[in-house]
Formats: sequence, C-alpha cells, structure tokens
Amino acid sequence: MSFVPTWERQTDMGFFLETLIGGLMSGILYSLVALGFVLIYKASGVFNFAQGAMVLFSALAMARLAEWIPHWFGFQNLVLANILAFIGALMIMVVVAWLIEKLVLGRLVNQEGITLLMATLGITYFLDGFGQLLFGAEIYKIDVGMPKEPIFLLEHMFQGGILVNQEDLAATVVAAALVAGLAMFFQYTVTGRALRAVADDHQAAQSIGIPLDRIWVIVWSVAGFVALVAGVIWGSKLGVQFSLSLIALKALPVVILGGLTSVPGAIIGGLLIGVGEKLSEVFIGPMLGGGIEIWFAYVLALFFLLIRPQGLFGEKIIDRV
Amino acid sequence: MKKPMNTFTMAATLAGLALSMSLSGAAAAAAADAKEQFFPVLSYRTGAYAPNGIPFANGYVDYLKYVNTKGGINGVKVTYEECETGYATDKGVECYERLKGKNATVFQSLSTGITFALTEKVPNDKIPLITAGYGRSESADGMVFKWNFPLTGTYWDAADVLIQHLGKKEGGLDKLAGKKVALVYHDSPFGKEPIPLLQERSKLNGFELILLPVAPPGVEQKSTWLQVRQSRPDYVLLWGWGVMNSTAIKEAVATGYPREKMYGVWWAGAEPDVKDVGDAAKGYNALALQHGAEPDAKIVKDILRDVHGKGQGTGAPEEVGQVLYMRGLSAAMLAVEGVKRAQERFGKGKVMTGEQARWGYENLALDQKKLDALGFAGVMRPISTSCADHRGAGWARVHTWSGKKWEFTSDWYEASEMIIKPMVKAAADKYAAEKKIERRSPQDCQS
Amino acid sequence: MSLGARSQGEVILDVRNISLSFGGVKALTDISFDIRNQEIRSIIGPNGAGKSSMLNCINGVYTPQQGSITFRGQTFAHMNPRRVAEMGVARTFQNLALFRGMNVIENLMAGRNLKMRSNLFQQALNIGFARREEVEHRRFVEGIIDFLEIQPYRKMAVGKLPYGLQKRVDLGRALAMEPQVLLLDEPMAGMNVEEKQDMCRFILDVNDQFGTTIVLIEHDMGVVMDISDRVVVLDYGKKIGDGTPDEVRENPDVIRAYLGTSN
Amino acid sequence: MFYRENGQFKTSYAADQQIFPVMQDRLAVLGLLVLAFVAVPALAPEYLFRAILIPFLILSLAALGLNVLVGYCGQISLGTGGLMAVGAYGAYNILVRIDGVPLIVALLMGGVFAALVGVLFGIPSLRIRGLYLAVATLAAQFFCDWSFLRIKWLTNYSSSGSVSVAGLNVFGWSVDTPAEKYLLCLLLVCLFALITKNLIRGHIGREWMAIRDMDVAAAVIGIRPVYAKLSAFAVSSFIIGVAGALWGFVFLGSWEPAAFNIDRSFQLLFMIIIGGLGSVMGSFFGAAFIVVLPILLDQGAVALGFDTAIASHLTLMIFGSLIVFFLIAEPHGLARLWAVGKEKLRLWPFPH
Repeated sequence: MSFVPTWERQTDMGFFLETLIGGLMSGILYSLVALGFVLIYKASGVFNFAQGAMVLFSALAMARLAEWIPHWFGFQNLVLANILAFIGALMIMVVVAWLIEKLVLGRLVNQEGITLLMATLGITYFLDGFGQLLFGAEIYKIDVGMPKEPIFLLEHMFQGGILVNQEDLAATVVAAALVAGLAMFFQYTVTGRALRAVADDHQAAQSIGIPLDRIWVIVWSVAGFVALVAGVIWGSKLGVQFSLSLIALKALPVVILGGLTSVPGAIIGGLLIGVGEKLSEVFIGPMLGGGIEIWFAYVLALFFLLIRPQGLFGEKIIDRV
Repeated sequence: MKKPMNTFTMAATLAGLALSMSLSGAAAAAAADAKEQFFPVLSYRTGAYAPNGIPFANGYVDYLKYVNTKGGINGVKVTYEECETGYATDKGVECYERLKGKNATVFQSLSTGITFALTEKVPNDKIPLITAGYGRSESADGMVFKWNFPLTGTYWDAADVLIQHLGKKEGGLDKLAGKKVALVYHDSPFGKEPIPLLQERSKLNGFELILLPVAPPGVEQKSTWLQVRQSRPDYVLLWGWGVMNSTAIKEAVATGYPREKMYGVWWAGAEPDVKDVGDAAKGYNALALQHGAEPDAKIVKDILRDVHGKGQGTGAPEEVGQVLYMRGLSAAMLAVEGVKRAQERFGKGKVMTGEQARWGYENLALDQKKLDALGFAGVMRPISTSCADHRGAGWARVHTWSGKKWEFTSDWYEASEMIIKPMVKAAADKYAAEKKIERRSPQDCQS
Repeated sequence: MSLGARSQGEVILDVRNISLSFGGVKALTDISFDIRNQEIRSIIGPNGAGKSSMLNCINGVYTPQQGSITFRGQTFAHMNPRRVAEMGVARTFQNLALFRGMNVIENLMAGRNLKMRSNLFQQALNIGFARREEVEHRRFVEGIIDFLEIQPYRKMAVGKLPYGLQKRVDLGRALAMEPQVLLLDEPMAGMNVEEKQDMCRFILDVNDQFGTTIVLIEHDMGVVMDISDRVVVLDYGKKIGDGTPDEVRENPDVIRAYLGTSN
Repeated sequence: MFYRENGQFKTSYAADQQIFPVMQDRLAVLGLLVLAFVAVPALAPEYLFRAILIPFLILSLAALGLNVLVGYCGQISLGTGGLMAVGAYGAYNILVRIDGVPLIVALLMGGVFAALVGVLFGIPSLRIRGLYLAVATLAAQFFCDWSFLRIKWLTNYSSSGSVSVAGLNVFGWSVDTPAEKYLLCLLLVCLFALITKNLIRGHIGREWMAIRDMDVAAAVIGIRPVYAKLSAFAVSSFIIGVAGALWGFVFLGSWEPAAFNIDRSFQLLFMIIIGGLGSVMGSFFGAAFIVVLPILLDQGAVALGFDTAIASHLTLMIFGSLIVFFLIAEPHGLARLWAVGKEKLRLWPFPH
C-alpha cells in the first residue's frame, strides 16, 4: 500500500514558504547547469549550448553503465555499480571534452561569438544522436537510493506544516556543495587561477606560459563533470530520457541574469529564477490560465537586463573610440 | 537572387528525388503487378516521446509481419515501410508525402499534431487516416470527416468514461457535486482535447474542474504539483504522453498525493510510464482503450510463436503483450481488417486502393466471433462503423498498476452518447463552416 | 594664408568647464577652450591626457558630468550625437572606426545619410525618387573619391585596404557630411612620411577650399606646429596650455609635461 | 572565359548600382527564373513540391527576414519561431474575422502583426547587446508560444487550440495543386528577395550595416540607433511573419503553436549562419542545405538498410558534424564560397 499523507489545509504563509523553498531547490539545480555555461564562457568565450546535451549524454552513460557493469563483471552491489558507472561516465565526459577541444574549438579560435554558439549547437545535435545511438532512446533509471517520500517541517508553526521532499533536499545539498566547491576551485587552486587568467586575457595568459588548449580541455572536463552531476540528480528524479537535454533552456535566463562571466552571478541568478518562476506560476499563473513559468523566467531576466545590460555581476561595457 | 538558390537546390533536390524515387519506384511498381498491399508506418523511435513510440511501432509492424505468416490478406501480401517522424509535424508531413506515392493504404500518425496536418491532405490524396484513440474528437462525425477514422474512441469518450468511473467510486454521479477534479494536461492540442467535455460534465454533475497545464515535454512539474497540493483536489486526471507521465507520478510521490486518486488517459497508462517508478506508482489508475496489457491473449502467443519464434520479431520478446505494444497491434489489426472488409465488396484477393480501403473502414463489422477468430478474444470488443459514426465503439475500462503489472480494476463503461453526440456535431459543423465544405449526402455514403 | 586673420574669426564652438569621469576615474577636469570659424585648432597632450574623451564629449558619445558646450550660440549641457551631426560637426577616429563590412563607396554614402530623404517604402520598391536620390548622392561621393584620390578602391571592402588608405576613407566619410567643423582624431597616426604629407595636404585643402573649421588631435609636433592656428594642451585631463604654436612652444608647463620635470 | 565583364562599361551611376552589374549574371538569373517559374512546375513530381520545394521556399523567406536582422543589422534573435507563429495566427484571424478578405491581404496582415510584435521585442536591443540580446529574444519565443496556446480568442475558440484554413484563393486563382502552391510561394519569395535587395543597397540598408559594424561611429555620423535597429526589427519581422503565414496556410494547412517552437528559431539561425550572414543568396543556400540535407541523409541511411531509429540518430550526428565542419571550413558561409568561386571563374583561365 503506497504512502498516503494526511494533508491538513495549510495556512497561506505555510504554502508561500513551501513554494519559496521549492523554488530555491529547483533554483540551485539551475545554478548548477548555469555554472557549466559560465565556466566555459569565462575560459574560452564560448556560449556553450551543448551543456544540455552534455547533461543528457552523461546521464545516459551513467544510467546504462550502472546497468551494464554488473553484467560485465557479474556482481550485484548497487552502490559499487553506481560508483563505477559514475567514474566511467566521468571518463567518457573527459574524452568528449578533449575531442571537442581538438576537433572543434581548437579550429575555431578567434571566431565571432555567434559562430562558436552555432558550433556548440552542432555539437548538441551530434551528442543527441550519438548518445541515443550508443545508449538507447528509451527511459532509463538512475537509482542512487535517494529517499522519495516527503517530510513535513514546522508543523507546530504552520497548520499543515511545510512539505519538503527528501530527494529534493538531498539534491539541493549535493548541488549546493558542488557549487560551493567549484567557486572555491576557481578562487584558490592553481588551475583555478590559471582559468581566470585565461578568462581575463587569452594573449596575456599564453605569454606567461599558460597552455590554452590544455586549459580548455580542463574547463570542458569540469563542465562535463558538472553536467554529469546535474544529470545524475535530475536523472534519479525524473528518469534519464531525451528531454533532460532541455535543462539547457532552463539555465539560459539564469546565465544572462547573473552575467555570463560571473560565478556568483550564476548562483544568485539560479536562485532568483527558480524562486521567480515557481512563485509566478503558483500565484500569478492561475489568473492567466497557467503554464507561464517558462516565459516568465525569460521576461524576468529581460527586465533585469534592461536595468543592467551586462547582467547582475557581468563586467560593464564602455564604448572606446 | 534566384541564381544560386536554383542551381543549388535543383542539384540537391534532384539527388533527393533520385533517391526517393529509386526507393519508392521499385516498391510502387512491385505493388502493382505482384499482389501487395502497402502500409506506410509513421513511427517515432527517437526524441522525447521515443519510450512510448517504440513499443507502439513494434506492435504495429509485428502484426503486419504476422499477417504475412498467415498468407497475407486473402492471399495479398502485406508490405510496409517505416518513416521516422520524431513526433514533429513537419517531419511527419514529409514522411506522409514520401510514402503516400507508393499506393499507401492508410496512415496512422500516433501524433495529434501530425493528425491535424494530415487531415487537411488526405481528402485530396484519397487516403484514409486512422487515429485509434487520439486525433480530433469531432472527426467521429463521418459526414464531415470522410477520411478520418478515430476508431474505438476519442478523447471525449475517454474523459466521459473517467468521470463515469469517478462517479461510480463516489457512489453515483450525483455524489460528484462539490468535489474537486484537477486535470493535469500536456499543454498542446492533445492535452486540451478533453477540456470542453470535462467542462460540460462539471456543469452537469456539479464538480469543480481545475485546469493545470504542463509545458511539453513535461519534465518540469514542480509548480503544477504545488498547485495540486494547494487546491487539494479529490481526483487528478492525468492527460500526458511520454516522459510527462512518469514525471507526474514521481512528482505525486514527491508531494505525497495518493496515487489511488490519480487517473490517466489511455495514453498515460502503459509500462514506460510507471516501470521506473516501480512500487511508488502502486495504485495509480489509467484508462485502457479496451485492451490493457494482454500477455495471455491468443494473438500474443501466436505472434511470439510465428514472428518472434522465427527471429522476425521487431523488438524484444518480453515487450510483446505490453500495453502500448498491444495498442500498436490492434491499430494494425484494424487497418488490415478494413482492407479485408473492402475486399468483400471490391473483390477478394485484390489489392485495395486507399479509396476502396476507406469504404472498408466506414463499414467495419467486427463482431465478437471475428475478433475471437483473430485471437483478440478479451482484448477488444466488437466495432461497427458507419457513414455517420467513424468511431465504431466507445468502450473503455480502468486498469491499475500493482507495482509489477497493470490489472483491470473496473468493468466496461460506454461513453454517454447523449452528451458527446451533440458536441461532436457542433464541432464538426464549425469545422465544415470554416473549411467551407458540405456534409456528405446519403448517396455519397453508398460510394 | 595669414594666421592672424583666421584666428580673429568669430567663435563657433565654445567649450566651458567640462568635467568627465568614469566611476571614480577623472578623465577631464574643468576644461575650457573655444574654436573660431575656419581655423585649424589642435589638441595635443601625452597619451591618456583625455584628448579623445574631449572629442567624445563634443560628439555626445560621452556625457560630461559638468560644463557646457556652445555651438553657434546654442548652449548644451550635453549633446546627443544625432544633433551634433545635424549641426554640421563631423569626426574621424583614432583607431579606425570604418564600417568594415562595406566597400569604400558604401562607407562614404553612409556619411550622406543625413541628407537622404526617401522613406522605407520608396527604397523598398526602388521607385523614381529613391533611385534618383541614390544617383545624385553617388555623384557627390564620387567627387570626394576624386578629391582623396582613391578611385581605384571604390568597390573594395574597406577592411582589405592598407592602413593609410583606410584613414583616407575615414576622412572621406566625414567629408561626405559636408561638415562645418571637422574633428580629426590622430589622422596621421602610424603613417609614413609620404602618407602624412598627403594627409596634411588634404586637411589644408579642406580647410581652404570648403572653409571647414578643423579640430586636430595629433602627436606629430612638427605637423601640429606647422598647420595649426592655435593649440590646446591637455595633461592628465587638465588644460595646461592654450595659444598659438609659438606661445605653446614657450609654455613651461607644456615643456615639463612633454620632457618630464628633469630640466 | 565566358564569365567576364570586359567591355561592359558603365556609362551611368544608375547602371553601376543595379543588382546584377555583370551582364552574364543578368542572363543567368533570367534563365533560372524561367526554369523556376516554367520548367519546374511542368516537370517536378508531387513529392518534390510538397516535401522539399515548398518548405524550402517558405523557410528561405523566413531566413531572408532573419538575415536582415542578424546579418545586416547585427542583432541576434532567437525569437524567429514565435514571430512566424504571430504571422500565421495573425493571418488566420484576419481570414476568419473579416469576410471575403483576399488571401494576399491576410498574409500581408500576418506580416504586419509580426512586425508590430517584432518591434515590441526589439526595444530591449537598444540597451542589450550580443548574446544577452539573443537569449532575451527567447522571451518573445516562449511568450508567443504560450499566448497561442492559452488565449482562446486568438485561435477562434477552437477546442484544441489548433486552427486550419479553407481552400486558398488569390484573386480568383484557387491555389490547391502542389504546383500552384509552389508558384504562390515562389512569387512571394522573389518579390521579397527583390525588396530586401533594394532596401540593403539603399541608405536604410547602409544604416543597418553601419550599426552592425561600428555603432558608435554610426551614431557620430548622424544615424539614430533607435530608428535603424527598430526598422530592421520591423522589416525582418514582417518578412518572417509572412513566411510564418505561408508555413501555416500553404505547407501545413492546419497547425498548432508547436509548429513554430524554438527548434524552428534555431533552424533558421542555422540557415543564415551556414548560408552566410549578410547575404541574400546566403539565405537561400542555407535554407536549401538545412531543408534538403536531413531528408537526403535520412533516406540515404534508410536506403542503406539501417532501421529508421538508427538512421535518424545517424542523421543527427552527421548533420551536427557537417554544421561544425562548415563553420570551420568557411565561417562566412556558403555565400562566401560561391563568391570566391565566381571570382575564380571571372579570372579563369588566367590566375591573376
């Protein structure tokens, strides 16, 4: 018998908080994907549309390997299978990153942003096709043993309490940790500093002996890693399936809102968008017939841009003539 | 600026032409002399809806293969060609144009969008269009939609049956008064089809209808379920397709909405929708378009023996008998039976044109005896179409996910004519007016 | 040409107490100077002295925080580029700002945009008026092309031209506006001697033939001292000298700015 | 040898300013117009019309419109699909709400609506630039999609939200055979190609390009960015709107908002990038490439005996790689390749 909660009628405040928390939870996931964009844009000036495809690709790899590896090696330990699958998927993403640098970006240096954007769209097509060809197009399962049932918080404060889903909670923690970790990595590690140097000025970076191509491979690998984590989180929640690649569209308003070049921007932008779209859908949506959250996220970003054309944390542009 | 464009395209398109001709030319020629009945298959094995598209396509193709193992349609060999639409309308149109030239018998798109586009084209090409359990609800009116056949039921039937079932649960339709019913729907023509009927019903039975659209493909439903939690409906109707279904069930789990109170349309009640949710989906209900999962049906055993047994199987054998596989299977069966019926009039053992096949579909008379003979005992109920009624039957029942498999949990319902008929007529007339077409005359029905 | 006479001409552009800063950085502090009709007025100063910023204020590209600019008796707290152009002020740019995607003729024709009247529909259908107008302005532009001696490059994309010629096209685009005041931002930077001589010739001819007032930013002191009527000297955004070339040459602050405080 | 302009001296600027200054070009174009208007309708089979030529023409029209904005005015837009939808539904509403309105008028009105919406969503371009603008335009895309799904009035209260149009009729000429539909599209495409060409060689065109190449310099010579950008948005959206109306009326006949979803926007952006930014003929190249290639690949793969799933996966992969390949091989698009080829031909057989 499946679990049936006793939903008491909620106080408006309780429900508002619940929506807010829900927004923050999806928001942190958007931040995660957005980080992928920002990392790559900072280091190589590429607006990487393939981020979504990479999420799908890595998630597919993870899901399928988790199925196959026990077959190949004949053991039944779920945890071990998942760990091995994760490592395997990660290695695959590194290879992908390396190939992308070698075959595509390495040959497109100093092209205009739009050309690079298109190139990544080409990569998107390729990965979508290749991923489904390799791993299949059906719906697959990533079971990292996340708890599914909701729990109720603050029931003594608000009648009906605040419903929070444990899986989301876990996901949020992981995402938050990763986001923090990446921010650290950028700030304090040697590679991180190198990355920022590259981001600030390619020529200069090269002249002080930072090897661009290797940096790019690293960045794309990191982006691949981010994609993988995002893929695992969403995959275990929604099942791994083609539609995962659409997460990219969720991250776009985030990156422009936060500023293409800003790590904190990606984080804050993600939370803003997440909260904004949930609140809008739940509280404004019904008046407009619902389904407004997609365009609302973009319109929200648009209005921020009208105030700060370079995004919340992006660098200001001054015309020099 | 025509110069480059023309040289360029002519080259390219002529190449494309050459290819497509070389493919089709052969088939068409063959169909003419060697007695072959050609069935085009618009399928989607890729993209966001692949998980549901694949088993359907496999069932469809397997049945066509099976017919040949039984010596074809009264000796006429069945041929088919698949074309991948990816559930995209323009791709579907391209496939239609590519395949119709090969004496296509009948098209089934398994996509509301493509159905809408093809509905405009089939009358000129004189090819019937079967939309078993989907498409335009008003196309049940054969007097306006001469070439459309929403056999076995439309979305209005589905919605009506669901409400009847809820009424039964409550102990009488009158008990629905004051209850809240939320419709969580795929935000597209497919998802919006049932709304008019549900609104009609809510007026009639006095329940409150809450509409919650989900943007396709439906991976983002958090706010939808927040709203469910807020409005605390007594029942949730799920009008989804593809990944939207499993997502909805997962979100229901996440918000702790009882699965027992969820009822899906017959496109939201198959294995792909629940299998990766597993136990958590236990208790979730959905309509069955007559059949459900039928592992024990005679036809399934036959196919396993005669098609998969001979290594001819399209998909994995364990998928044979699953819900969407059966959906494809029965769709193919209807397509074939129409041709059989047409042969009774235009000559046994002859290849039927699309136009002749159309008569067959309009005069289907599948009684229980025939169905049993076909091995569909317990899978389907009798269907008999007519000039006025292109739907043939409005039967459906509810099945429930046990955590392992789908089990029937209700007996048969029939959609209530008194509500649906006038709605169909009105909608059909509106369409006819828009398209400036006349209702068919009685003598046209004889043709 | 007698220097004295022109320096006596009435003031057509008067810059008063202009101050401009980006964030905290002060680019210009309380700059004032005037420009007389038909004279050649040079602005000199070390790099980063704020010369280009000064022109940008006059053009209305930048908006100064303080000060005013008076043009032919009208005073503005801040200009907008369109209005400045309409009042007959044209401009060339320090590091080329040509329209690289267009050829020479198109660049010059673009300079005529203020003079062209045909509306979108007339152009879309390319009917009589639009077509006639196009031809008539083409004729004018061809005049400039001859004047600047760049006939062979008419149809070449400006991006492909050698640097010196690009500078000429830049000048040509400004001339296409039939300006009364011409702001030249380092027109001879990076040129060899012959090219500089040509450019000087063009500037002087423009000044003579069309009586165009010239405001010149240039590093080459020789050129500046040769052709200018009066010179303004900026350093670190402040005005440190103003007067005839001789006066400026004698000015101790100027000498310090250029030679450092060593002597 | 034969492609040479020696001896073709321009005696007037007007002669020098025509679209095809070289006589051989004029002849070739004439010939190809004859081919397109006479030979093709006579010879081509139905499949070619319905599945390739008609979509190709309509999408080249849309690409042309987008190229005005992106290629000539330098404002990247991802809202194209939405604007096509505005065109289609706008035209539809005119048709069903005003009795006996001529088809052409309805189509053009579709364009007008699209232009209005386009200008509205173009306003941010006055402040926002580059990729930021590109993403911001997605707001237009999603908002349009949503409104046609949600606002019943726009779909004339059809229960499902998808609409369809009656038999097409242009001033008594009823357009129903594929060939006729093809001709209708071809006519409009030629018309708009000509108009666009006129605009971009007129001074409005130069203003767009000036803004694209160096907006500060443009402002200094008196070009108003507001006017230049918004006029580009208007013209571009108008053409795109008409294309959208054709897509709905002529190609699909009955459609839902999903027919103009975001994929369409990307598809069109591909066309102009592959074909060549800032080139009218590039729009046609790009459209041809993007429309025909997947079909060829798909049919090819199927012909080689792959099952349809694998075939379309392969198609995706090859398609993606080809796009990347083209971007690497010739970032300025097929149009540039064409121009280079022509240059070579001009000098042939003498290398210099």
